[in-house]
Amino acid sequence: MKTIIAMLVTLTIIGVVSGGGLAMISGWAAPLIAANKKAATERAIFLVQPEAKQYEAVAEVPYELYRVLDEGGQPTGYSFPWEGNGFQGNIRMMIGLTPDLATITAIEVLEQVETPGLGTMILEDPFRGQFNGLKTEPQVDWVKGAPPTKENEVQTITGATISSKAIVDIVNDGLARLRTDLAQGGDK
Amino acid sequence: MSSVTVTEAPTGQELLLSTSPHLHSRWTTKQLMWFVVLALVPCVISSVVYFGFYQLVIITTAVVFAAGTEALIQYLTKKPVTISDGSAVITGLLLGLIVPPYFSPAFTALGAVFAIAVGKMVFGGLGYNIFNPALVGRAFLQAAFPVAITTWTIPQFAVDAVSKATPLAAFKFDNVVTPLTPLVVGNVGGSLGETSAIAVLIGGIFLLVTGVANWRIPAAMIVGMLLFGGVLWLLDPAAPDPVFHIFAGSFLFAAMFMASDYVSSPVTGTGMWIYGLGISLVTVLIRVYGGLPEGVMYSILFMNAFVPLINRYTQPKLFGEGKA
Amino acid sequence: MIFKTFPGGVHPPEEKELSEHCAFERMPAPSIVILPLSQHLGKQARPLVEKRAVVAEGQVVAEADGFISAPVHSPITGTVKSIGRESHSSGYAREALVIVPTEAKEGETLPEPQRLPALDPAIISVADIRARVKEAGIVGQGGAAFPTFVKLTPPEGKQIDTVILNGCECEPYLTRDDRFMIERPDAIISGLQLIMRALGVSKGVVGIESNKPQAIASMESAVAGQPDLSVCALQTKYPQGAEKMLIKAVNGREVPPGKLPLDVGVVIQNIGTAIAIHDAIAHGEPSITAALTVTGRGIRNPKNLIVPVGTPLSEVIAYCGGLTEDAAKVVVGGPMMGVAQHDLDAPVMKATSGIVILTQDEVRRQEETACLRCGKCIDACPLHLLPTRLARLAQLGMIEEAERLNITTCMECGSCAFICPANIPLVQWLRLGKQRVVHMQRNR
Amino acid sequence: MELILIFVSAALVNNFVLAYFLGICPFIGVSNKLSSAFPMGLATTFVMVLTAIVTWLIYHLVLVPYNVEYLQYVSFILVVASLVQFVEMVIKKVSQPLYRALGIFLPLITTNCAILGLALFIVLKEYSFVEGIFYGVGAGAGFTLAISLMAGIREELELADVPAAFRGAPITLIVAGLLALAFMGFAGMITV
Amino acid sequence: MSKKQVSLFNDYTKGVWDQNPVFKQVLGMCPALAVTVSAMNGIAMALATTFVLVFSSFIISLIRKLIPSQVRIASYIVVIATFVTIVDLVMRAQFPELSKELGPYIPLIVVNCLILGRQEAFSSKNNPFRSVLDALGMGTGFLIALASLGAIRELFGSRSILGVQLLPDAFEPWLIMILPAGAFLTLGLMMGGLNAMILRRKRREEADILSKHIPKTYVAASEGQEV
Ligand SMILES: Cc1cc2nc3c(=O)[nH]c(=O)nc-3n(C[C@H](O)[C@H](O)[C@H](O)COP(=O)(O)O)c2cc1C
Ligand SMILES: Cc1cc2nc3c(=O)[nH]c(=O)nc-3n(C[C@H](O)[C@H](O)[C@H](O)COP(=O)(O)O)c2cc1C
Ligand SMILES: Cc1cc2nc3c(=O)[nH]c(=O)nc-3n(C[C@H](O)[C@H](O)[C@H](O)COP(=O)(O)O)c2cc1C
Ligand SMILES: Cc1cc2nc3c(=O)[nH]c(=O)nc-3n(C[C@H](O)[C@H](O)[C@H](O)CO)c2cc1C
Ligand code: SF4
Ligand code: SF4
Ligand code: SF4
Ligand code: SF4
Ligand code: FES
Repeated sequence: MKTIIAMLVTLTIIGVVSGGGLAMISGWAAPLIAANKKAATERAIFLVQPEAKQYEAVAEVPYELYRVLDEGGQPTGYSFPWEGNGFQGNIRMMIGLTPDLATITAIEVLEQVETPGLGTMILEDPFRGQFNGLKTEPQVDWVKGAPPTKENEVQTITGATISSKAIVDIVNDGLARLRTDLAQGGDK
Repeated sequence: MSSVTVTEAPTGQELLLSTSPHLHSRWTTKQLMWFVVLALVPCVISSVVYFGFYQLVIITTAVVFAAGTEALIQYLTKKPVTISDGSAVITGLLLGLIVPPYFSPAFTALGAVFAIAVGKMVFGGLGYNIFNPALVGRAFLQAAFPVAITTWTIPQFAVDAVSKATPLAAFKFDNVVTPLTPLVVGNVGGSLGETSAIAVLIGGIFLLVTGVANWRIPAAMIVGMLLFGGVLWLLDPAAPDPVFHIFAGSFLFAAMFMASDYVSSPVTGTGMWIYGLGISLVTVLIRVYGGLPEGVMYSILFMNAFVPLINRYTQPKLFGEGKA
Repeated sequence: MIFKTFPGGVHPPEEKELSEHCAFERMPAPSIVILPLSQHLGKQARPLVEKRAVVAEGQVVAEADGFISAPVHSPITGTVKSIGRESHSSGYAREALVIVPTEAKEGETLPEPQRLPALDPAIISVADIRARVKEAGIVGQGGAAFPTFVKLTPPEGKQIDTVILNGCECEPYLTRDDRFMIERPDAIISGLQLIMRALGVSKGVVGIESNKPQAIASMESAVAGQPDLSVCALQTKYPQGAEKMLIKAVNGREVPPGKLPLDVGVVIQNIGTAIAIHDAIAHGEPSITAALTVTGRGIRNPKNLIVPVGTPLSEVIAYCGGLTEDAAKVVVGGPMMGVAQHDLDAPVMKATSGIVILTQDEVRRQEETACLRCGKCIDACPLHLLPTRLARLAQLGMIEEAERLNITTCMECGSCAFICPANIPLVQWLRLGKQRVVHMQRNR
Repeated sequence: MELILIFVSAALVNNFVLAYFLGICPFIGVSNKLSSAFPMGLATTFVMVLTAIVTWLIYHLVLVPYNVEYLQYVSFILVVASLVQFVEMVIKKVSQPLYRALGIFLPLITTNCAILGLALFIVLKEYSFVEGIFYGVGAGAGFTLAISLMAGIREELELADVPAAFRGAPITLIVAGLLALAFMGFAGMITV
Repeated sequence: MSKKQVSLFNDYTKGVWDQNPVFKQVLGMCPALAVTVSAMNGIAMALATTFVLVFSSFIISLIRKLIPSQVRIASYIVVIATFVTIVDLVMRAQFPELSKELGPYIPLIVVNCLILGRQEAFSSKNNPFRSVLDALGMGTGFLIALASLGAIRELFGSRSILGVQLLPDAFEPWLIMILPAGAFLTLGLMMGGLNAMILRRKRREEADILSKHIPKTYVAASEGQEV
């Protein structure tokens, strides 16, 4: 019995000290971590909307969606994080759209676990740049092994066809969702 | 341990002493290996016919570096140099035949060095490796240079535009099933040695008829492909038919020359069936559902890992223990 | 025609044509006789004569010592020159009597050759058969030289229903049993019936490989009209003559590891053994001659011979015209299981079935490589062992694992080593492993 | 269907040992004999499922509501450790043979990063309770497969002529590398 | 140096090589393999681990006599987990990029066999000063292993070390080096290579000893030469 009490007491003391210490450090770190996260999101929002100066969250949809505004507070489009399956795992990206959703301003991949040097080429400009000004009607299409011929087409990366297609699929998937939700919400 | 003592016989002749049996079959390691090399000649020829003489540079590089690595390691570790047994030549030759046309000779050389050094010699050399060395080399190259090794050149006499990609890639990414005739003749994109089913079959049947390769593994693979490929084809309208599976890609080539490698395949008859069926199953799954168009190489390597377990659990029943 | 057989085994070149057409010849008495006291499996015989004693042909010179043992008879009339260790075809020197023929000196008479009283095979009793087989010193002619009367005296309670005569002669080159079946079918049938009587069995089968059509025809006409006897033609495959394999082929039974044919109701005897039994009973002949094939490309005149037991190999070889220039290896027994000789003074023994002389070309050793794991040895092993693994375990001294994988079951038939492309001396390793397992078991 | 995909993904495509480098120490340390590797795999699977269950509950019922996510590591590891100790005691009481087969491995497993890794991944991937369990079973099955294959291979290699310098850990790592190469065939098959 | 100094010195140095956690004790393999895609990641991971190791060793050594042995492991784990959480929070607050790269492997320091192993084997039996030395030594050894492994993988996988390009553009990077398979293979080959060197040196030393202590003629005879 005595040992059990000793055990409990020791563990409790260690636990309390540890918990207390952590609470203190967490108190210091939590705002910084939150700030880091916020900064990252903001950076991404503006990365896909080079013209924008401010942003506001859209509350009508049950997921993250940001309306971006110019200096005068006029809406210039949407920044829109969306995710889906890539080659190895989840890909999370930020999609920039014009207000009518018909054109992509730019895209940015936020999180991915594709093969370094291969699937990760989706992060780089030869591929990513194709989305600047890309038309989204009726949907984004991809071609393999040849330059695109239409305004809504991108060319896949050789050796990373699957990752490239994944990006296109995520964009289309997000767009479809957005179109129905915004049409209902009557955001314009 | 081989106690060959020589003593004087009363007739004045020297008599040889050794234990029974005193007769030996005609097969030797060397002979088996060089028969395999011979069986690969049709594939070498088909690669030159379809992709041009330059391919000989790749094949020669692979052979020279494979044999050279083996000799060098044996020399450095002060072991007898045994490249004349031909096994390293086969490894090199096979590696050369399973890379794409116009593949970089430098990469080929690197793959051959890796195949022999890491695929074979660290395990103790001939007979001890767990994984098929040529495929270890190929898998290394695929992981190191994934773009280069999936860049296919069209055969010299390609007639249709479809054959830009390999038949399997065309199927995977564009849903195009290549007709049987070009697959059999070999007039399609693909690795050097694998495109022509005719060339593969000439060499393969030669190996089976002479008994060099055990018939069970190719048989099991083909049966397995008809079975699993067939089932998927019936269940899933998107899957190609099993005959396409058999003739497309490196399936036949691997069945005849690579899955049948003695060292990395099971030693028991039942084990060989399990092994062959397993290869087919994994191949179909990768081809139909995986990210890669071709899965034969990975299937064989994957099943290689099972070989010790297969051997252990398919040990033949001792004579007299089956039935009374 | 589909012949019966067993799974596994190998097909060595048969090479029977060298001697299969040669009828038996009787070789004249040799200049010296070396008579090992151990010509059989079991305890060696105890000598009954002293040095310088004069012995008669057919006289018992050493008596059986214990149950599994056999007496030895002098094959010639002569003088005991010495008793001591002499060459032996096993390769180790063994206790032997050396007898030289003696000329009758003035006033002396040499003893007459001795024979046992002839008995009528048709009416002889079971007890008399066993007694005579024991007295005549008959041992199995199938290679193992197991004292035959032991096999004819099964333990109480064993149910035996079949006697199989082993006419397979699956060893390449040898043609002794083949010639016996062609020349003396009636003696064989008589011997078979005597064995059946001794064991109280009503079914007799003669198993013959398909590569001896003449022997099959000859034996078939000998059994014609006798419903309890039959001939079973078998596929030509080594080691069809191994008793477990033969039983499997003939009546589908499998002798479990560590058990005897007896345990599945079968007794197997060699063709030569049947003849010896017939001769001992019908003609009162003790076991003083050996029938053997002298063959191979290394001997000038291949022959099938009847030779006095104890004749040195060198004299037999000389009688057959001597060795050729390129003779390289002298094997006593067949080339698959026989023993290579270094000393041609070693004598012919009761169960010696052949002397095979191989040439340079035939015995050139191929280079040994590491095991390729081709599995050919596993396919070949008639007992379904894993020769490659057992050999490697023996090599690395992993004796307990080898025991677990039944190394002691191996009968050393050599099929595995014959087929192995890596030229690994598998049988040698297996023997070593078996010895070490037995040693370990003894120490337990 | 989704659940089966989670299972296959954790077992083959993103094998814990071969793709995520979790549980390497037991993978190398306990893989020399199949007779211990396989039970080790089973025991790990068992603990993984338990872990999936309790850590999910702790995270969603305690840590999140009280806003003390920073206590994740401390609480997860402590709870898993005590749970395993408890299970060990129960097994010892209930079945001696089972204890001998699995019990001796349990304490080893607690201090194994695959377990904590599993708990963290379940949080990171925002799995539901049932998904978390399937993930745990899949990860355990993948671990069992990898360690059993490795054990089979290592027993075979005992008969091989592996150069002295490569015996033990080096050849094991190289085999693991080649296994990882072989498992790459499953890449892209299922992504969850 | 006095005897005491020698043993203190040894407390530190043994972990660097003779008992190198990765190469010799095969501990802490998971982070060693997982994060070493570049030298920088390896170094960061090793530093984080060393931090946790040193502080936990210190604390545990301090309170070693107060802990009942039944709750020993549990207490160690809590202490270790506390420091890991601190590292994690600090990194997420101050170095968000690095924290993202090392991903879930920072929390896994909690269960790193190396850390727990040192508490059991050393800190629970020795005074705080020696425990810290031991921890520093092991940390250094871990750093050497992770940095060299990371450097090799980075060199062949990305042509550079610590971000500085060393190989020419003509050199096609070997993607495999930054894949899981490459981690296993590189470490396996490194360990094999090190073993080969050690074996070679040992053999040479043995030969030296033989030639020094055994009369020449004897050596010659044993080598089968005529004397
Ligand atoms: C080691 C390795 C990693 C790979 N990683 C990716 C990847 O991250 N993304 C991708 O789309 N394809 C990847 N692939 C290749 C794909 O599986 C597939 O072969 C490719 O997408 C086909 O594209 P292509 O037809 O343009 O060559 C990888 C292949 C290998 C061997
Ligand atoms: C491609 C091929 C397929 C074969 N298929 C079979 C078969 O399905 N069944 C069979 O018994 N023999 C088959 N054989 C015959 C074998 O070569 C051989 O006769 C048989 O394995 C004999 O082995 P066993 O004596 O161990 O039974 C096949 C041969 C080849 C070349
Ligand atoms: C591999 C092997 C092959 C054998 N081949 C024959 C054979 O061809 N003929 C034969 O009579 N006995 C052969 N034997 C011996 C038989 O197994 C058996 O012992 C013998 O037939 C019994 O008869 P016996 O006591 O009259 O000698 C062989 C034994 C072995 C181990
Ligand atoms: C029928 C047969 C097939 C072979 N296939 C291969 C092969 O696919 N890859 C390879 O590296 N070596 C192959 N070899 C050669 C040899 O077995 C191989 O190098 C060993 O695995 C080396 O230990 C083959 C040999 C034979 C007899
Ligand atoms: S050695 Fe050959 S011929 Fe002689 S009995 Fe044995 S198997 Fe028959
Ligand atoms: S089984 Fe009989 S017939 Fe066949 S090879 Fe053997 S001895 Fe000859
Ligand atoms: S010698 Fe032994 S192991 Fe070899 S085949 Fe004959 S019985 Fe089998
Ligand atoms: S036959 Fe020879 S090479 Fe083939 S598995 Fe058997 S021992 Fe190995
Ligand atoms: S660090 Fe030891 S199991 Fe992962």
